[in-house]
Amino acid sequence: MINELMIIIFTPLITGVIAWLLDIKGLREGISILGAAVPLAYLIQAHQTLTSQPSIQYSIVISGFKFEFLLYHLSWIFAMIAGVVGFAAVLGMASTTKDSYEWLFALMSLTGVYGIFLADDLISFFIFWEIMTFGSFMMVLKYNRKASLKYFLLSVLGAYSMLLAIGILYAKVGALDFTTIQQTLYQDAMRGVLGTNTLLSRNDMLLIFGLFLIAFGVKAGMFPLHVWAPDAYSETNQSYTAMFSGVLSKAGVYGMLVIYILLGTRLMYQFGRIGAAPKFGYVIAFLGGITIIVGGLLAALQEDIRKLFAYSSISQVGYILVGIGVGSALSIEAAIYHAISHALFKGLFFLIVATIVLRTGKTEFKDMGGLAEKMPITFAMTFVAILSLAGIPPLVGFASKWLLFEAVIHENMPILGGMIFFGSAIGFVYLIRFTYAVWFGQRPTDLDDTKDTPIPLAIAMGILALLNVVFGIAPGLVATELNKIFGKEIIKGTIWELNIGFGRYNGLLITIWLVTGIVIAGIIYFLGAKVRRVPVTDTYQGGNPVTMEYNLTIRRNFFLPLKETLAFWLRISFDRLYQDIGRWVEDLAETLRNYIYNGNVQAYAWYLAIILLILALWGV
Amino acid sequence: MINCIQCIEYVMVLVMILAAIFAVEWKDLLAAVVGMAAVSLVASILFFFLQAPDVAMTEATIGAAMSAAVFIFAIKRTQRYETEEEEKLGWWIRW
Amino acid sequence: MSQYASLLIALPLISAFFVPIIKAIGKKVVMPFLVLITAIQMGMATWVFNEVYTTGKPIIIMAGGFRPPVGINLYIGHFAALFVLIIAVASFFMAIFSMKAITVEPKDKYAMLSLLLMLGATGMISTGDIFNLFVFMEITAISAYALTAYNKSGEASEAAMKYIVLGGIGSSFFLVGIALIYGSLGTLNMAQIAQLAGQMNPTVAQAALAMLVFGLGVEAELFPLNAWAPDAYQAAPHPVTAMFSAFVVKAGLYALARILYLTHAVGSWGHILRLLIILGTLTVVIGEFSALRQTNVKRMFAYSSISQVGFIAVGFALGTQAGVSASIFHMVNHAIVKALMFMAVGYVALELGGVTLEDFKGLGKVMPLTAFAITVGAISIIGIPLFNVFWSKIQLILAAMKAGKSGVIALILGASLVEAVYYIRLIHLMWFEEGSRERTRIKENFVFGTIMLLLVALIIIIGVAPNMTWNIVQKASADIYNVAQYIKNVPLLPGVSP
Amino acid sequence: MVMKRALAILTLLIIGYWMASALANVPFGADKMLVAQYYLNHVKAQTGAVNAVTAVVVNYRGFDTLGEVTVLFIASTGVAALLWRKKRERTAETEGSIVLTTGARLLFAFIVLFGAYIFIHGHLTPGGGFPGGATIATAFLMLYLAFSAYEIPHRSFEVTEGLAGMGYVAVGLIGLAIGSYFLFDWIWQTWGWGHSNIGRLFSAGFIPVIYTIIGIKVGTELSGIVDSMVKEGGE
Amino acid sequence: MNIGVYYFGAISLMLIGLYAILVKKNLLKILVGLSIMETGVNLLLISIGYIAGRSAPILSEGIGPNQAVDPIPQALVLTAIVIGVATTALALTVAINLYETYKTLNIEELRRLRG
Repeated sequence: MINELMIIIFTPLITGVIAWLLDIKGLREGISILGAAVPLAYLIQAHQTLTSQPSIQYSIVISGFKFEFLLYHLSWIFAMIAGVVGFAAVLGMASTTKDSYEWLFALMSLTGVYGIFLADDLISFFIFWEIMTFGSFMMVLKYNRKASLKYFLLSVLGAYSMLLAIGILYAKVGALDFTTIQQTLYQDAMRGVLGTNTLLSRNDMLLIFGLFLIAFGVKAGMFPLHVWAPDAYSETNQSYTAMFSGVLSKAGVYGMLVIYILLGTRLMYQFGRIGAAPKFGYVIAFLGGITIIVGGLLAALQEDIRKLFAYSSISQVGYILVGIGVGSALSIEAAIYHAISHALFKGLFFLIVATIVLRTGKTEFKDMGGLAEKMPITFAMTFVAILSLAGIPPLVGFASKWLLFEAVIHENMPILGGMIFFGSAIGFVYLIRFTYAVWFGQRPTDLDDTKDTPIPLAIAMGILALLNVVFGIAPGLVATELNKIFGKEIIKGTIWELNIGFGRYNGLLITIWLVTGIVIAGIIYFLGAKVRRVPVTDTYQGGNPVTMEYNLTIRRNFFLPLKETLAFWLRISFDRLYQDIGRWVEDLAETLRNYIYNGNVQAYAWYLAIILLILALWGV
Repeated sequence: MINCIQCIEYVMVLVMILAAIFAVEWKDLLAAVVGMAAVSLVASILFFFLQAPDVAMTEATIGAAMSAAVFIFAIKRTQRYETEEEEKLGWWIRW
Repeated sequence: MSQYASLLIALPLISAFFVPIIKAIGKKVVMPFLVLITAIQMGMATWVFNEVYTTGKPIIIMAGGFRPPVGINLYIGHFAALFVLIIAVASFFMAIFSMKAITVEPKDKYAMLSLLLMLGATGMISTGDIFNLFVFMEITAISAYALTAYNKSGEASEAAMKYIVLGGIGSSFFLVGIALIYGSLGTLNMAQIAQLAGQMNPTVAQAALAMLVFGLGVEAELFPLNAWAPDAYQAAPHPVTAMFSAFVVKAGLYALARILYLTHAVGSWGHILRLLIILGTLTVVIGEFSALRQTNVKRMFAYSSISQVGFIAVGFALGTQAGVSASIFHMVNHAIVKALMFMAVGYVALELGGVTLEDFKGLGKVMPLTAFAITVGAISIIGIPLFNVFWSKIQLILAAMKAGKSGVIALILGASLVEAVYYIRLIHLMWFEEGSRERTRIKENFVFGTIMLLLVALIIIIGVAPNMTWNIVQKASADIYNVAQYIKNVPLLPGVSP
Repeated sequence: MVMKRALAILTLLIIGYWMASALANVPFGADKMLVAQYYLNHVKAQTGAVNAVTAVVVNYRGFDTLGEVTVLFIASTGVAALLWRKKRERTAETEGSIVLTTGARLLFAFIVLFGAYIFIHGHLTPGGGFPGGATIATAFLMLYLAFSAYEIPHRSFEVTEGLAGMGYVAVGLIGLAIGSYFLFDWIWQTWGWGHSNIGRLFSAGFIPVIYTIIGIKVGTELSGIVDSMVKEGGE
Repeated sequence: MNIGVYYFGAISLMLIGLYAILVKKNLLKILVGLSIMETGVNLLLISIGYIAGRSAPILSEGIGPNQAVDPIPQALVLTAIVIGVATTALALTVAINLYETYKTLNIEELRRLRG
């Protein structure tokens, strides 16, 4: 009955419930951290097991359904992401969470994520998907109803699309476990190649693919279903957002991979390829590319650091989608690599934001500045995170982006390559602002007695920062695990070096060069630097005169010109469109209700008469 | 082949239907109730014709008498005339 | 021994008749007496449940010792045993709740009427004779009319008036349906009707079935025959509303399903199923839409309840055993959840004096336990995993898949989406919004709190481990779906057949 | 308005045509009996009643009758509950004329007696508990009409009503205890009383007993309804 | 289509009753309609039970089992009549309560609960 997979999946939930019920300060934090640590420990232990056997299985029958769980290399990697980032986020929450409510739902969503990654049949996949959605939704609900409602509705829409797709599959295939579905669809594709009748028609496939795309696209924050993400990411406990953005969005990514695993062959047969990429994957990739651009541009326009990172997160997931969409083994590995690095650096970022919010209580650029002096540890972490996100070697962000770029270019997809490149560039744009406006410059007087990060948060950030550096310097660590997925050496090289045949990246070497460079620069700095005072009024704004309306500082409306340039495009808002649809439906519902239940018993009697009339005329 | 019993049946049913129509159409509710009681009474006679004396007795005592009495008490405590004016056009829109 | 199950009918009756006498002894005794009787009824129902599920055979009660179809028989099969238990438990809880929730005199009459409501629903579910079904339906309906109007306010009377007029039309046509069936078959016993259904004149069978479905549709709250329901739910005393939603409407639905499957040999059966699916769909859609912007929470729950009823009807109308199972599962879950929610709402109304959204603002701080109960119920109804309704919704969806009705799947999913909208608004309102009025925390009644927590626990237990309930439900559904077995189970007198 | 009436009439005509076309297949006056023939064949032996309707009502379909009694009980309870006021009194001003009052006094006993006769002889002649009880209620109704201050003894009527109801169920439960079936006719089938005098008063098992109970019950209930309806609530 | 006069009468009563419910605005009128409808149903049931040329099911002198009409519908109608009067009484009580509260019996005005 008790299996390590069960322990991995359910420990967070159980500890969450216990913490919630006990509700004793201090104890609940301890229990919850334990709840996040235990699965992580088991997962690390499972790495040993997986070297000797290909997978760990478990199945249980509930309510007539057979639930199957499977831990193999791919799910192990994703589960590890959840484990590490989840653990860090839970540590962070130990300092930012005020009541036990959040523990329950945060850990519930962690359970959900584990369940998704370990599920080996569609029904348990769906159930844990719902649990994850629900847990994270409750986290947002506490802070903001509108944001949470938007999140929940889109998520549930996604989940139900998934259920519908599962339903169609089940009706045709008659099974729900991954293995059978995969094999049946593979055979179906073969049948199609041989020219006999296929089990599923072209329209079926189109529908299933579309529904799955909606389902996973919502969770991953894919354009145009990303509208929930900025609000939901920003309107919750920021430590939790580390997990939300770092791990939960990976569930969507994992879902895309599941599409490949289950339907890949069949879809490929049905729709063919564009160039080297499968046509259906190209859809994913292209939407991912748009997501990169939209997310990046909007991130640059935000005035709120939480929103900034929320959009940035959307943009980064776009990379992963591009990688998955291109569909070569290398690009998928690159995508997973980027999923790992995104989880690491975005988790770190949100923990940093959590620290800032915790210590200053402010979230907007205009209220901040000069914090580097007051929060040196946090700033050090920020330094790592920024470098990693911007893709500067020797951090993990560079390694993954480089791989991705190489993979895309290798498949001759210049447009996607351009999108990725553009995304990186825009990344600098918003990061500059964050770097300067928050950490440097003049400090508002009310931030003078800001303290540095509390210890649990510091540990959490430390773990993530360390991994950022380690995986950057020694990318081979990740690459060997990735290679296990395909069972062959896609990315060759040593532990320090990635070698993909047409390019190589040596983390250690670059680190050595970089350290050397920094040392030289430091020597020069310390030898030649002189401190010079600069008057504060000495500012200019890109040639424009400063008025109160057009007062662009790095802390306020810094990218207003960009916004004005993009004004036409910004008017097109999917967010607003969805809201309008919602309002129409509600108005319609109200009219309908008032018209039908009008309170007049005679009208009601007429309804009865009409039904009788229908019965009489229809001849039932 | 219309014999006399059948004549009576026809007349009775006709009377009953007329009484029912009057019961529905009369503005004076007391009269309407009397009409309703008349329907019940005629019906109880028809029950006799249909060889159901038990039912006929029950209908006469309970269906006609008690029910009418209860109706009359209710009318006494409410209002005697149907005062609802004829409504304007477009009732189905004003719902 | 098994004939003693007829005490299920006899006990509430004799106790209801006993109330005037006990009132003469002392007015204070009446409500405890009600609780006592429902507790005994619960014990007996448990015994019957145990008996039926351990032996696996239905209990056939033959009134007067005449074998069916000569005498009326009660058929307490797997379904009836399950639902008699649910009825008894819900009545017991609501009886306890009534001790405080009923403030309007005369309480002794309330006790009688609620006992008879319970009796009526029990009888409807266990009877094996179609006219007896009508009688029990009328018992249920008339006591429901009286209980709806019990508060004697204008609104209560208005709701009761609507209920009476619509219910009256419905029951008249139901009786015509019975008359047609009797006229063409010469029997009223359900098992025999099922046996002979194929021999009926198709025109008569069509009309009779249509009228029976029409009559029961009023009781089972199918749109547009359900127009009385929101008003009655809103205006009735709070425990009564809970009982309406927990078992009165369920009894109607059961009768609908039973009659539907008994007559599946009738030629126009497919038509009726299609009609029912349409009506059920409309019920769901209109119900959910109406709940969407409702400001009166009790009414909102009423509409939500109606739309759940639509699901159940659709499940029955799928015409497969999986659909029936799913529907019954949903009935069980919905009974638990709605009993909880209406009780919680009633308790709020009792303490705060109103049930508008305004009153619910900041309820989490004023009455945390009640708010928690409502939250769990709402989450469950939306269909979140680990809560009970999720499983029944999933089973419904699977049943629809197997029956090849993907429209039904979309309906269920869309409705869940709408449910999410209004329930989440409510949850947020309760926990995270400040009420406009200053309120201090109310000390919540221990007994009510226990009941609510018990129901919450039930929701979560079924949600986490649905296996046991699912097995029970499957047996219950076989009871309805497997008509041949039903006919075999009823010991029909051999001499009486055409 | 005309439109609505026309629509209503059209709708109703269609419904009526539908019902008529269904009924056309249930021929009027034809023998459609199945279970009923069994009743007619065995009624005397099994129940001892001459009036088959009574036997059906009380014996074969006793459950229906129990339910029927319950329905009436609900109605009287419901009416009393809904018209309950703190203080209630009669508001009639004028006393009935001398003819009416004297007549009422005189007739009262006769009507009650007649009602009793109807329900006691239910197994022999048409009638039975329900018309009998209603007749008794008519007697009380007459008193209400004749005298402006008349009131039935409210409390004791309620108790009688309850006792009668309990009596009915108790008779059924005795059947359960003796003959192991609820509503079993233990007087006729177990004890075998009155087998020799079918067609006379002392026969037919528990039918007279039950009809007496029903008669009392219906009488008190209907009188109770009348009482509730007549009295108006004061402040 | 040949239906007997009794069926015709019964159906007519039902339709007239339903007509009152569908058209009349006065609550008491609607209840009169309901009552008439119930009478119609009762008549229908009894007519279904009638067998031409037979006598009442009272098996006293000289009437054998094959000479009586169907007793079951009669028993059913007994029940139905009582149920009908019970419903009527309750409905009238509700009407009285309504009138005392709102001083009207016009169902167009009795629409506090809606939407």
